[in-house]
Amino acid sequence: MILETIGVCKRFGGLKAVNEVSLQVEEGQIYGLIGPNGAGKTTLLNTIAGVHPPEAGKVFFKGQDITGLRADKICHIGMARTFQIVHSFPNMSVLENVMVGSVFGSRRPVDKPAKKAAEMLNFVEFPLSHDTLAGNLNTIQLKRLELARALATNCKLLLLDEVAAGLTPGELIDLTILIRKIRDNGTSIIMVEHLMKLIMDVCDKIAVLCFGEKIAEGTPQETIENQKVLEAYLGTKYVL
Amino acid sequence: MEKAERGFRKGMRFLRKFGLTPFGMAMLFALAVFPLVIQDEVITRLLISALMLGALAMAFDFTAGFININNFGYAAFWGVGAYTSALLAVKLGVSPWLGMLAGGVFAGLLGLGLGFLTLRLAGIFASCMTWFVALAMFAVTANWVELTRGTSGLSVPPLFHTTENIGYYYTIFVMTILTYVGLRVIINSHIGTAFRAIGQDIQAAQASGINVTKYKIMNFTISCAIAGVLGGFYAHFVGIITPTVMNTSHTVEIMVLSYVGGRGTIWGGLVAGLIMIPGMEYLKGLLELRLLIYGVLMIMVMIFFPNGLAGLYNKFFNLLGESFFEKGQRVKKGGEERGGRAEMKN
Amino acid sequence: MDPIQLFNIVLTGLLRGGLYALMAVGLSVVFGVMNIPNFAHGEFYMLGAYFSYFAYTNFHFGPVSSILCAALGTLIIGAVMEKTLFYPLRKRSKKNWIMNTFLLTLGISIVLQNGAKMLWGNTYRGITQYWPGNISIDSFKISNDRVVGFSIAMLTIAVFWLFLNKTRMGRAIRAVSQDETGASIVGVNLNVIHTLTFALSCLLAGLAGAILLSISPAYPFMGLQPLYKSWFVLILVGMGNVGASIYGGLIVGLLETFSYMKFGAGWQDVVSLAIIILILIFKPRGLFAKKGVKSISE
Amino acid sequence: GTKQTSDPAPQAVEPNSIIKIGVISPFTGPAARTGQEFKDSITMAFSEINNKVGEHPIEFKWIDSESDAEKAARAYESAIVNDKITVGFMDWHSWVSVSCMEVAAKYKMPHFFSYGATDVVNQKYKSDPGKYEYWLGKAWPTPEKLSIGYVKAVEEAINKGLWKPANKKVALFGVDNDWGRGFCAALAEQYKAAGWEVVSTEWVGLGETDFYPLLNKLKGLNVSMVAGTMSDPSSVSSLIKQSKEVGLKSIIASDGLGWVGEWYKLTGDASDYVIDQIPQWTTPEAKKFQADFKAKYGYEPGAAVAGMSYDYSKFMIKVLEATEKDYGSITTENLFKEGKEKVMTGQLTYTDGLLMKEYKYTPETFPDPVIDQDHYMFPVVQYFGGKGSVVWPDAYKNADLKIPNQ
Amino acid sequence: MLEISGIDASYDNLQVLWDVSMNVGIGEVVAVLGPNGAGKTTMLKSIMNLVSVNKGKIHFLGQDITGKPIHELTKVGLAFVPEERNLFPAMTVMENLMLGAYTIRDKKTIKETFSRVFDLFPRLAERKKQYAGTMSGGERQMLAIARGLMSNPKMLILDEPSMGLAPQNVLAVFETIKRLSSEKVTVLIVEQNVNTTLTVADRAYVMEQGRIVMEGSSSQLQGDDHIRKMYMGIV
Ligand SMILES: Nc1ncnc2c1ncn2[C@@H]1O[C@H](COP(=O)(O)OP(=O)(O)OP(=O)(O)O)[C@@H](O)[C@H]1O
Ligand SMILES: Nc1ncnc2c1ncn2[C@@H]1O[C@H](COP(=O)(O)OP(=O)(O)OP(=O)(O)O)[C@@H](O)[C@H]1O
Ligand SMILES: CC(C)C[C@H](N)C(=O)O
Ligand SMILES: [Mg+2]
Ligand SMILES: [Mg+2]
Repeated sequence: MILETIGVCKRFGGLKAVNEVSLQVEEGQIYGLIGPNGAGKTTLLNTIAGVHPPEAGKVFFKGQDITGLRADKICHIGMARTFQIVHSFPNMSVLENVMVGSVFGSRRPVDKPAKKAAEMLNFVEFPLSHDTLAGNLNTIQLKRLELARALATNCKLLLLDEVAAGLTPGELIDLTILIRKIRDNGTSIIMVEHLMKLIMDVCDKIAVLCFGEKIAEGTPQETIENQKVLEAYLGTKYVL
Repeated sequence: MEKAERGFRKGMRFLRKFGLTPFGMAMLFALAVFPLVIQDEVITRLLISALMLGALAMAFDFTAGFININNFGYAAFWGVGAYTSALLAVKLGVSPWLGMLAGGVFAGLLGLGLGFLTLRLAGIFASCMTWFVALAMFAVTANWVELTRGTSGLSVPPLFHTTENIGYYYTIFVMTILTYVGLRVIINSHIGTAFRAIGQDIQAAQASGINVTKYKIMNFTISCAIAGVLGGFYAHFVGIITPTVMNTSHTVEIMVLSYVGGRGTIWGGLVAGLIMIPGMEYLKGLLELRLLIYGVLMIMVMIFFPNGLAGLYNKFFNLLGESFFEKGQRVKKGGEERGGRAEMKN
Repeated sequence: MDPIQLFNIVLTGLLRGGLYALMAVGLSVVFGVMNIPNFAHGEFYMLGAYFSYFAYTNFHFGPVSSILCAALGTLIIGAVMEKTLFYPLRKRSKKNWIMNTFLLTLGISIVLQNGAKMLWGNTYRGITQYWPGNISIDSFKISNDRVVGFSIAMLTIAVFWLFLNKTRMGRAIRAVSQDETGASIVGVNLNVIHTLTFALSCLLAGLAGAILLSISPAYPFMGLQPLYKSWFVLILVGMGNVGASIYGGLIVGLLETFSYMKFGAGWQDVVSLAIIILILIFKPRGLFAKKGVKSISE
Repeated sequence: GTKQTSDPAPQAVEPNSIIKIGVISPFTGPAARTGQEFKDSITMAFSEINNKVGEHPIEFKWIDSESDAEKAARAYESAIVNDKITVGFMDWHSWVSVSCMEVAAKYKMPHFFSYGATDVVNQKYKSDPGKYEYWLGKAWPTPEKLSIGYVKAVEEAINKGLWKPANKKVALFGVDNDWGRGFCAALAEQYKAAGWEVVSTEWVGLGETDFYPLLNKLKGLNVSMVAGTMSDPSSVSSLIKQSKEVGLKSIIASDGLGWVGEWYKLTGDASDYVIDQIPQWTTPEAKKFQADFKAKYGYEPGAAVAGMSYDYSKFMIKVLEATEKDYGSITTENLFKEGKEKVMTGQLTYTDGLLMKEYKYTPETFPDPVIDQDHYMFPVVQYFGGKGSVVWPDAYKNADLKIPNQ
Repeated sequence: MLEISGIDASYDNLQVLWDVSMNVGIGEVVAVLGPNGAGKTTMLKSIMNLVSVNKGKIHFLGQDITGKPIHELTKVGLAFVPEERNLFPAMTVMENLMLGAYTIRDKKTIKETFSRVFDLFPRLAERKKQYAGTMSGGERQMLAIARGLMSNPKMLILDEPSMGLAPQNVLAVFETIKRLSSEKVTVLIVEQNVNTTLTVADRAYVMEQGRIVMEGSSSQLQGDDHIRKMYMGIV
């Protein structure tokens, strides 16, 4: 098991954004996390990745208790993430952005960080010149950039928050291939996504969050047939 | 012949590591021989002030231009260095040279504390925190009369017992070079990348494995320690200090230099210092009109050249299709808009 | 401490605080709406004091008209300044807007201070009292000026609050502070709002200076202390929170008077600063920052 | 390599044809109002001799101390190095004197008649008379030599039965710097010696104008007497004005309330009953000066500031003339010699000034001037309607101390 | 109704739009499709003068609106719902909507519009007092559209209204667009969700690399091979 959460809770004021959520992610899995807007998916990722510690519950990474560890420590032990609302270094070039990941991302620095960064950009098929300033990119390009930066940290587990938002179906196919490739290189993935097509295509297992609670879990097929999920999330008339 | 050329290239590349470009070195050389050629105490004193404020502006930029926190209280750390060195000399008879070091250490320690205090803050909140801390430091200095003589000021023994200033000049000259080269070496290393990353997006920096606490505190400590050493120098140079050295107006003076010079360049502050300090002195006869001009100048610079001298310099050399300074030093165009916005909403 | 003295302290603190609040409201609105950290705010306070002084002594206006004169004068100067300085800067570049405007305001402050010095010299221009006489409550005495001044300050803040919350213009100002693009999409003219906001903020500072004329005489460099104090308040309560500025002002006022009594002048600053720093450590966004709202829009 | 020259070669002594007098004073900052009076009265005194001593034109370098020791020292040093002043003159603040003494010693610059009054200046002088001998004579004696008047005046009233104070408690206030601290220390000694209890001493910052907290605290102490001093006109007038607003009942001794001419405009009748130790425009010459000054500059001069600096300017002129006579030329060095050999020793004095009978120094009193009825003396006055009536010493007295209904 | 003729637009030195022309007729629902970075948003922003146009003209209802200040466009009858929503997070739903009607001075008209909008989005009527910043993504999208409608626009411009929304909310948004078109509001919409978009749109333009490469009726495009492959993911 690469990641396990046990009864994680996180509240904002009176709002229970994440309530008693327990997940198990196996090594090599692509694990999907879906749920209505405001269900607490991003918040859950944030508590796992150390942005804010959970109020209750535990998080284990490869059997090690990482509850409440700082984000950079968590990155160093092999967990990287992308953000739903992109975070980049706008005054640095694309290459420099990714180099931040390759230089600082792992405890032992890679010997040729620039080479590694360029490799990663090529791997995610970054469409523009590596000298472009990140501040000039649009959201979609920034998401690619974040992905490359996360991969440059040599992570074992990757948390993706809506990387596919705004893609055309054609682009979605490329992304599907890319995500499979990442997994085949030995990185497990947890992904939050609203595009059911992508989720159905790549995920081995899905959990559904609703009002902070996990209401269903299982293989993609099982999940979308679940009546609760249909009501709470997909809507009865949903077509893929 | 070819070998010599290769050797030369290699040498240049080596020097570049320390931020020394041909242009910069020419400037340094000019500064080094200046007082020998033109032996004028007035000009020498002016250059001492210019170098000292320029060095302060560079160390200020180390925080403001990289991790993007304007240390509004910067002058207070300068003042702390001045008082530490002065008190050691006055009360315990410690040599001024050791005192300056001690001033650096003490100011650095306080900077470390300041780093901790601003950890959770960003943007103008962080700046105000540094400001409030500095105001408190000022108030302590002004009110601890038994120790510091308060606002009445403290007389300090000089570094050199002559009315000539050349000794001070070379002291500050060496300090300025050390400051520049030291800061440049750090900025050119991975540590500099970490600073810039923190300055542009803390969350992303942290998620990419940067220990924000460590680097932020490191940055504050270094920047404040430099201020401390320079403060020690200042105390022994002027021979009298009062709590007003810690005034925000001094921070503003330093900040203006670093902004007029160009944010995030390190060298900009020094160049601005060398131009503006003598310039202001030249206008001294105009009394308040001089400050009026200063203010108007600031307004004009902000409206027409927000990238400062470095921006002009880059424009100029872009036109020539030449670049004497390294790429990393350039004031970047374009992307800053986003940076600006992000800073605003914090 | 006996109750009478306690009462004295509280009242003194509250009266001080009311005027800090008035200054802070202006500062906070300009920062919230235009993202300008205005370090020339104190100079508008100074101008207000001068205008009121000249109206009162040279033109023999009544107290109220003198104060109104100051308000009007600073309003106009503020509007002109926005149009001639901030507007062009906004047009030219939005990069590093906060820091650029910050330095711009420092420049303005230097110009206004030295301009005032050139025009009016270094003499202190004060008046004894607008409304001679005292109010006594038991053994506690307080000058009419302070009481009236406090009331004007509170009234102004209330009117300003109503303006922001209940009128179309006010709503537009708040809208601009939250999302400029959004505001212009619904048809708000940003230029008008910016000028209005800046001018109003200057008016508030000018008003404070005019009200306090009998306590601190007009002088070119008088703006510094009030500037410090209004930044305390602003940072203490959190950004863009007009109502809470009242509490903030009063808190700072009380804090100062109490620490004055306990530790004496001078140390009073150390104590109140230390407390503000402590609060900031535990409440980095200020005491009254609106919860949840801001964090989501980030 | 650093070029290190040994001792600077002695400056070639050329008879300066122009004499540049460097006047240190707060021309900006909280005490700028005082600086203005200095500048105007000095200008007036020297214009009476057409700015010429013998064949030498006089020029002034106005050195702005900004009421800050460090700024003053830097400005002074720059005046010496850049502007090559011949001699230093004046200064209003003790703390400025302390720092400028150092500069004068460094550049061997004779400096005449500084107002920096308190004991720190004397102590510094005495700590190394050889080094600080360039600081030639204070224009104002240390406070303890005069301030006894404040004690004497009230003691006299008590003895005469004019005043039956509820207690013999006094609270002191002072600006928090060498002047305020020095003055309060002297006063505390003297009140204690007269059997008073000093219950509290409050320090205020230079330039402060809101005194409600201070006054409420003083009011809470229930003392019969409040005494103290400040250095800037706006502070002191605000304090007095507000003392009436909060209803402080104690008798107030406020040293320096009347330093600048227009103080009454700022305090109004809040200054009634306040006592102050300060020279008065008594002689016809003094009154004439007062009127001339007002006509020329458009504002009311203060006796202690404009009046006395006029006297000292005349004294300075005398020194310049004597130097030329004694040494043939007016140079920095000769001025120093003249000061050390003639002024310090009491051989050269200035008599029949506007305010004092004689300004004189002796080796015993140096750096202070001689204080007594025939030389230098300040009366204690009590204000009513902006006019002071002298209540001490007996020699000048024209009224008894009046006590408000307490 | 809206006519764009041959516009070029750029950011700094980077040209994004090249000679783009299109028109939208009264009462039509027109979609703009295209891959990421094609310049769709840029085109909408040039209509709204959020990006300035280097060349070409834009006419709305026969009036030249090229370079007209944004706040005046609302008065002419254009409403824009941007990709970023640009709501006022620290204001209530009610206040957001009031601001939507900023250009309307007549109290009665405002009242009528309110009831119409609440009819359309009953969810908003329930949440009048909630701060916009605390609403979920789907609710915010509704609010953004509702705010656009508050000015009684003749034409509504939507940029990726379904992005980041849960499937059920996506459906709700498209349902809304259908209802609007049945109420004769002209709609110009940029979307990635090509399948669904083409079911509500009358016509569509396809934009690639800053140029219009194709246009046609929805049914035409649904049958086109290129579209099916690139945008609908049907192989
Ligand atoms: N920093 C915060 N402060 C207060 N409330 C928050 C904060 N972050 C999230 N919330 C609230 O917590 C809840 C869960 O938010 P979260 O962002 O985790 O949802 P989500 O499942 O990622 O939704 P979406 O699919 O729209 O991204 C929401 O109601 C949100 O308003
Ligand atoms: N503010 C900006 N500064 C510089 N370049 C920009 C800016 N905004 C967009 N661009 C560039 O303009 C091009 C078109 O962007 P635009 O946002 O119009 O595309 P889009 O078709 O809306 O894409 P998406 O589907 O991702 O929303 C992109 O290559 C983008 O990098
Ligand atoms: C009375 C004044 C001449 C005293 C002066 N302010 C000083 O500090 O000594
Ligand atoms: Mg989310
Ligand atoms: Mg777009």
